[in-house]
Amino acid sequence: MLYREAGQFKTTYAEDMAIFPIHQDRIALAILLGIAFIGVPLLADFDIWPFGSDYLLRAILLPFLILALAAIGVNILVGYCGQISLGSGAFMAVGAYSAYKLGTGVHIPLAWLGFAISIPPLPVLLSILLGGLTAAVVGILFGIPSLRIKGLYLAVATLAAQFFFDWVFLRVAWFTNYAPSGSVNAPTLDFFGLNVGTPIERYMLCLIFVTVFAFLAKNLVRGNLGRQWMAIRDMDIAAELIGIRPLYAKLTAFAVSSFIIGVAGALWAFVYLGSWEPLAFSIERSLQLLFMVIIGGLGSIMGSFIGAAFILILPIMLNLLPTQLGVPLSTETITHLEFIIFGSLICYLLIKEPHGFARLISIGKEKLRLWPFPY
Amino acid sequence: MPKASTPKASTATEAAAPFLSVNNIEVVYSHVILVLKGVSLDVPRGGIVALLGANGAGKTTTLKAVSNLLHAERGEVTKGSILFDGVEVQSLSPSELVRRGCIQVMEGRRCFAHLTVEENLLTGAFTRRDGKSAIAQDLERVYTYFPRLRERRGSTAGYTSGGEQQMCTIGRALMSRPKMILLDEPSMGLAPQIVGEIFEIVKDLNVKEGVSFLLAEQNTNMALKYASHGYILENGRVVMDGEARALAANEDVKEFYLGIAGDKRKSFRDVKHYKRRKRWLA
Amino acid sequence: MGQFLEVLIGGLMSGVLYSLVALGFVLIFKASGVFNFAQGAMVLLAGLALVRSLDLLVANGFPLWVAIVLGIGFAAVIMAITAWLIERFVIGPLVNQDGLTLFMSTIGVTFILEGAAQMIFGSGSYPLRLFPTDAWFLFDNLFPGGILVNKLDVWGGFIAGILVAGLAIFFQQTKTGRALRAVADDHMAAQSVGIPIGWIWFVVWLVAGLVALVAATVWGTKLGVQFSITFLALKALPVLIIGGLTSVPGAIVGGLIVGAGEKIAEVFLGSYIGGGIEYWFAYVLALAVLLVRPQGLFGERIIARV
Amino acid sequence: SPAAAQSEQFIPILSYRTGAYAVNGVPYANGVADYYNLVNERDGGINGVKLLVEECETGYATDKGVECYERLKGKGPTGAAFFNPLSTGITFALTEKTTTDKIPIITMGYGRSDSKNGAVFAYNFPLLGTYWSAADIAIQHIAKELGGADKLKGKKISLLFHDSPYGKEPIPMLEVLAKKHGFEFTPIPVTHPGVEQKSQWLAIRQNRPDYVLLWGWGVMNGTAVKEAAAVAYPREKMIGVWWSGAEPDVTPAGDQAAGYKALMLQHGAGKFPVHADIEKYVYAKGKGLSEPDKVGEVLYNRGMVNAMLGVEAIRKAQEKFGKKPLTGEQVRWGLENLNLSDARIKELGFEGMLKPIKISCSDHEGARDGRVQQWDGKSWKVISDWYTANQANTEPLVKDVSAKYAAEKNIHPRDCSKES
Amino acid sequence: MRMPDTSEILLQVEGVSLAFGGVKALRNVSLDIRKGEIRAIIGPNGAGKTSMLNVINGFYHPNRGAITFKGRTRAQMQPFEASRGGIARTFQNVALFKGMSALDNIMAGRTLKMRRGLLWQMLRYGPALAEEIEHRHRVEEIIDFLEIEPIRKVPVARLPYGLQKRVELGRALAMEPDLLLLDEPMAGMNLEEKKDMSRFILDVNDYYGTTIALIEHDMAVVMDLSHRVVVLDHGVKIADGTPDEVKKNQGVIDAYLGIAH
Ligand SMILES: Nc1ncnc2c1ncn2[C@@H]1O[C@H](COP(=O)(O)OP(=O)(O)OP(=O)(O)O)[C@@H](O)[C@H]1O
Ligand SMILES: Nc1ncnc2c1ncn2[C@@H]1O[C@H](COP(=O)(O)OP(=O)(O)OP(=O)(O)O)[C@@H](O)[C@H]1O
Ligand SMILES: [Mg+2]
Ligand SMILES: [Mg+2]
Repeated sequence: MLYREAGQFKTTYAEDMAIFPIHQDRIALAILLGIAFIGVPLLADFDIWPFGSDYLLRAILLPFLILALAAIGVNILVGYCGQISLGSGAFMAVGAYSAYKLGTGVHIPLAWLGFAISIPPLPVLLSILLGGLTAAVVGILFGIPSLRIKGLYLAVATLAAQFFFDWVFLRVAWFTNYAPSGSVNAPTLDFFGLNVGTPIERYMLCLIFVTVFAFLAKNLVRGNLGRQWMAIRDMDIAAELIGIRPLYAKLTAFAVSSFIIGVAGALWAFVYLGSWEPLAFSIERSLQLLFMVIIGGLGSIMGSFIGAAFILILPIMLNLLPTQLGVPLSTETITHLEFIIFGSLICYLLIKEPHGFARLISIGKEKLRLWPFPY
Repeated sequence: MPKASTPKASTATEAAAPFLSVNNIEVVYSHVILVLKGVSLDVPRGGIVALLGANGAGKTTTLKAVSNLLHAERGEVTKGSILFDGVEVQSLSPSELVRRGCIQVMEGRRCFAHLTVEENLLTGAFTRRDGKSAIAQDLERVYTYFPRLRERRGSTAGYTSGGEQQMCTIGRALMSRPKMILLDEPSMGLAPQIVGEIFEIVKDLNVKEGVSFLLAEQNTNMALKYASHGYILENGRVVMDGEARALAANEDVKEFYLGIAGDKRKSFRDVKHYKRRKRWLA
Repeated sequence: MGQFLEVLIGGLMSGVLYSLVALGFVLIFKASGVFNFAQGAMVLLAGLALVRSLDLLVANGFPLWVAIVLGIGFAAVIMAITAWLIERFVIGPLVNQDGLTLFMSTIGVTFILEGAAQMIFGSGSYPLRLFPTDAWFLFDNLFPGGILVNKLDVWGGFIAGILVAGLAIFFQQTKTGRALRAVADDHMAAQSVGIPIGWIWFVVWLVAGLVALVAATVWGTKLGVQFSITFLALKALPVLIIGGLTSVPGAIVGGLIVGAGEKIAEVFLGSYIGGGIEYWFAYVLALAVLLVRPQGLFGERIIARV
Repeated sequence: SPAAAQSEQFIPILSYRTGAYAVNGVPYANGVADYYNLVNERDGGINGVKLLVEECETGYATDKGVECYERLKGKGPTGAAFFNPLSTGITFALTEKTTTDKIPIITMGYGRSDSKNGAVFAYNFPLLGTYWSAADIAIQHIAKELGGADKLKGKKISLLFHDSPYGKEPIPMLEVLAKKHGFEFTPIPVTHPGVEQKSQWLAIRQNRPDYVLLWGWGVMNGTAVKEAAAVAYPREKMIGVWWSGAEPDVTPAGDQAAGYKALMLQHGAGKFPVHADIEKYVYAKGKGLSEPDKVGEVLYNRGMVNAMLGVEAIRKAQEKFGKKPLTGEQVRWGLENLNLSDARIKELGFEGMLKPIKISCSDHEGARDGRVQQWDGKSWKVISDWYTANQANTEPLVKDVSAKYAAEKNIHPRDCSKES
Repeated sequence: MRMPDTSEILLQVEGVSLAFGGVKALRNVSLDIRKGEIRAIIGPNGAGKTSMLNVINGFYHPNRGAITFKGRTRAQMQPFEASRGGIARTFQNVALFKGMSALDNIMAGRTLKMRRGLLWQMLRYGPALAEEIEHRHRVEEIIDFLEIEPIRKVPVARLPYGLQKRVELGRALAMEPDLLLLDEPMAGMNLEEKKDMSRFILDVNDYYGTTIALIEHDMAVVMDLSHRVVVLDHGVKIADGTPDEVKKNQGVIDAYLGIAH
């Protein structure tokens, strides 16, 4: 089928402003969602390779979905609002640890006031969402400097959040319920009495989260707030002079972004790792998320998914390939080669298309439209 | 692409090969956006050639193709060739081109924002090897051309006014002692008497030092007054070309580019108010 | 008092060692507007090239000083090749792209360098002993136990001082220095006035590579040359932004501030709140400085004009 | 061929040959892989069941470790026999998964100390010693050097630790011991990866603790030893845990490390009868992974011991389940019933490296003995006799913490008296 | 030429001085803008014209002087006060939001008029969608008016300079301002385009009654369009009056025009 808009007339603005105004895009999305929501569970159910083994679900799809969600959050801040952040790992951690605290019961003895704050263990879903909310509050706090600090200076400054929270969760035993090693275990995943335990259940859970948030995020970025963010990103002075308040725009971006990242952090901890330590949310995680959005395409929700896939899955493929092909290489060599090839692919991709996969796709679509003429 | 429809400038009086010749080039941005659809033009040695045309016609693109700056914008010349002084431009780096005497003044006041005005001017002399005093002399000359720059020589270029930045970019190009200048909208944002001065400088350099010019300009009036030749670009194609005087006399040019109908300039207040309203959606 | 002085001096000195790494960042940023994530990997590569060739030469019976000269020469050549490759295949084709894209490409370079360096030179820990690592104990008549000053730190400070003086003069006083700053402002305009950015970038990456080599000699002596040396980049970042991304002397001043600040905080404050605070403290310090001066102490002002 | 694969026992190796901890990860992984190779080459496998080994690089990162685990757990005809995560972080992350998947994890000399309690942690085997045992042994040695446990009173002992679950594990034990013996205990964290320790050592120089315990990994160890030299803290007063007592930890410091002491996880460096086999069956055939002169280094040997215990567990399990590839659950039984006597150890060629080990349902540690070695500038020398961790000290903590875990996870501890 | 039917003063700048270090951009300049008029500000390069606009809409804060807008006097404007009060502008160096389409750029101009909160926008349902559509209608009118329908979905970075200026005008119009500040709206345009632009400016002025302050170097345009002209030179006001008066002023001819027009 050809990719043509011709003949697709819009008769209302609402239609013109739909998420995917083009028919073919809608079909593609429907197919994708169909595969994700129905195809994968079916395949897994019938043990069809490679879905039969847990590996694909647990070690690839699960982290992919969760990190894609986090990447959407990062993309809102970095891609849409132009505030480069290297503190995403910290916001994931905030989400994870506050969800943990809320899920296991909070007790703050205020001895000098003569009473204590006690919150009983909350249901998992609620604690995950509240974990996101806590992350949003922290995000706003660490977003305040962005009113003054810009660009790379801001990026480095956000590392303050990263290292500070690494330290807090390591040092303040209260957050880990005084576990001797500082490593904590997620509460059992009980959703309205439904225990989410098997890989496929976990997958579905994450898929629902990701889909919902992706749609909400997409709505936001193409609405008024999204335009404000992008205006701040592209030309902050002009934005201010046409009546956009930088304070509001930047802080909402920090809040929304951190909320999503926080939820992703809670999912990462609860659903993927099950048991974790602050190192799970280290600076490497922050960098990884940033890579995802740059490679995927700044300012593109779709790009966040592709970026996540590229950064997360490609190295695994590269790592698997020699064993699959039976090339006799030592693990050491394989890993070093993996680094070299992965790095080269990043460079190659950027040279081909400096704006990442999202742009590559939109150019591809443009080509399709022109097809069979080259221009 | 209809090369035939764009006959080459036929100033056959000049036997020598043109200093710059652009032959039927096609330029594509980002692999999909076709902007120039077969543009050909010549600049004779010591000539001033004007490149005219509406917004988006492709003037800037043509100049960038000549100075080989397109790839930095993800554009490429997919067809045709450009010869500067007999050498294929594509085979030279931008800096080599400057060294050989071909420099572009980019549109949009591209100063080095963090450098002072004087430092900006001095970067223009980067390729020169003829010693400090010669450079100092030229600096002096630029300051004579643009006294306003002398006043602001120590200021950070990013904070100077639009016109000052424009002078700065032009002055910077002059500092390289070029043989051929590709001037992109030199008059933009300059006060009327400075515009006049710029064209005087162009003439001056052309007459005294034999510098050739390819001039992309919206101020058709001025451009055709000073140029020997003109090309009119529309939608990536040369639609008309010829001697400047002949062009200026052409009725269409008069009407569309010079705004002279009959022989009187029309007031901007009396622009026709015909409505081209077409409803897009019901 | 004695302890405070000792911590202060030790901190200042450590800070200068961070500056050695930060300098490499500054160089490349100043000359191309690229935030070079690969600086840490370059330190590793330079260090490995040096130490491995050194070991080989010594094992083959060369006298130590000959081996050192040859080894440094070899490492320099490696850095030159690296600079050439990076310019030719990565940064060159990305001219005129925005900062984040260039930053990402240096991340690609980081992966390549880390993989290649370890594949070629090995991924072990290799001792390097170019400078003394013991300490002086000054003023032991004034303070019990004296004030400890590490000789390696003094060497590092000395070298950093020379580097900074040289580079500062280069940037402010020479034509090439001016051209570099022009390139950082606007790649395309720089090309249009005839600055050969390819060559310029090669030179800059080479100089950054050599600075990395110097850093590797000092840090390699301190830690042994091994992968962990790449983490120094994280210690250099707060230094970098306190001083200002574009300021060579700023790298030193930033180093002094970060070094002194974090060590004093760790020793005198850390013990009350559990310790291990110096990592984030350096960044919080940087954040505080930026809130007052968003472009760092000596960085170029961020131009805002319409 | 598929037919052959049907009769192979699959064993995964999680290793890290790159990244910050490669320096220590490489020799260890070499020891592990070489030993499996030896079993195949020399004995043709375990009772004829060949070992099929695959390595997966974790880079010491938890999520990579989890990925490796998922990738390898189902391989081979019966799935992975057991896992050696070689990282405390990965161990924590895998503990729950392995219980569900019924695959034991062997964490020899590391991991979670409370997992000694097999009643709660059915699938965790912190063989040969946990960090709590290590802490107890270290204090025993200090007491001995001081001339008696009573001399500990009023002494200052600092713990310089890697700021991660690994480094933090011994703290509760040391706090217990400090209270018991009356010494002053100060934990001093070093942020990962530990390239910068000046403030910690300047503080130590001022505070002058009588002993510094070192709980480092990777570059942190060497740097600590060097910084100690720089501030002239006597190396003799430093005692490292067994992960801080290998060659890479001291060689960067050269002479400055002379005098530095470290615990031994029973074994140290050196060559024993088994090494002759390794040379003959593995290296002579060009199948060895290590540089030959590194065979016999501390971490290499530890890798070998680790591999050997796994192999013996499989052998034990084969006694019950038959000479065929076994599932993780079956191997778990073998581990829990592993009993290596002096004679058997001698037979295996590990005489002099190990003491007897006997694992049971309630004791997944199996043995808790250690010695102390000292670096003389060129090599490690054993300087102490055997210590056995005092269970009276460790057991209450084990009970406490594992009970808490059981409650959190809704685990009903097995009744060990009923296990065979 | 039809003069605006009111002489009510919309904006009064009084004795404003502005200096940057040693550079005195404005020296004690006073000027007024009457409701409904087109007021031109001209002067040589670096005279302080742009700075004057910047003072008016609060991007620069004058060292001395006061600004009275809609009857309220302040020592300085704040950008948000200015925009909320109904001052919109275009910029000398096009300051569009490069990564957004022309449509989004103009929609962004309506930020101040949109009310729905984050949660509604997130759902993009009900009132939020209605609001979005309502504003889209207004924006489409502007697009229609400026005749830029074909490019509404093109990222503005790709547009040629002239169209970018038009989009920028559209963005300013979307704010439905009372006072529109135009900084060289016709620079870099050819005659045809200048005519279009003139028509837009006149229409805005006529139909919506928007007051306009215009900086432009094309004297023909300035003289034809504006009701009153103020001339700055080196930060000093050297003339103020009708185009005809200004044209004849010798000081203006010397400092700026060069030749009498
Ligand atoms: N980097 C680019 N990517 C895609 N399209 C581009 C790019 N640069 C220019 N174009 C397109 O190429 C066409 C010609 O642009 P060009 O800048 O050459 O026009 P121009 O004649 O100089 O116009 P102006 O008078 O406005 O400066 C325009 O339609 C523009 O949209
Ligand atoms: N932020 C600033 N910092 C320093 N100097 C400035 C700043 N803004 C303006 N100036 C200076 O003030 C003077 C007036 O600048 P302005 O931009 O107002 O001129 P202009 O009249 O708009 O000129 P043009 O017609 O060239 O645009 C100039 O000399 C300029 O360099
Ligand atoms: Mg142009
Ligand atoms: Mg101006």
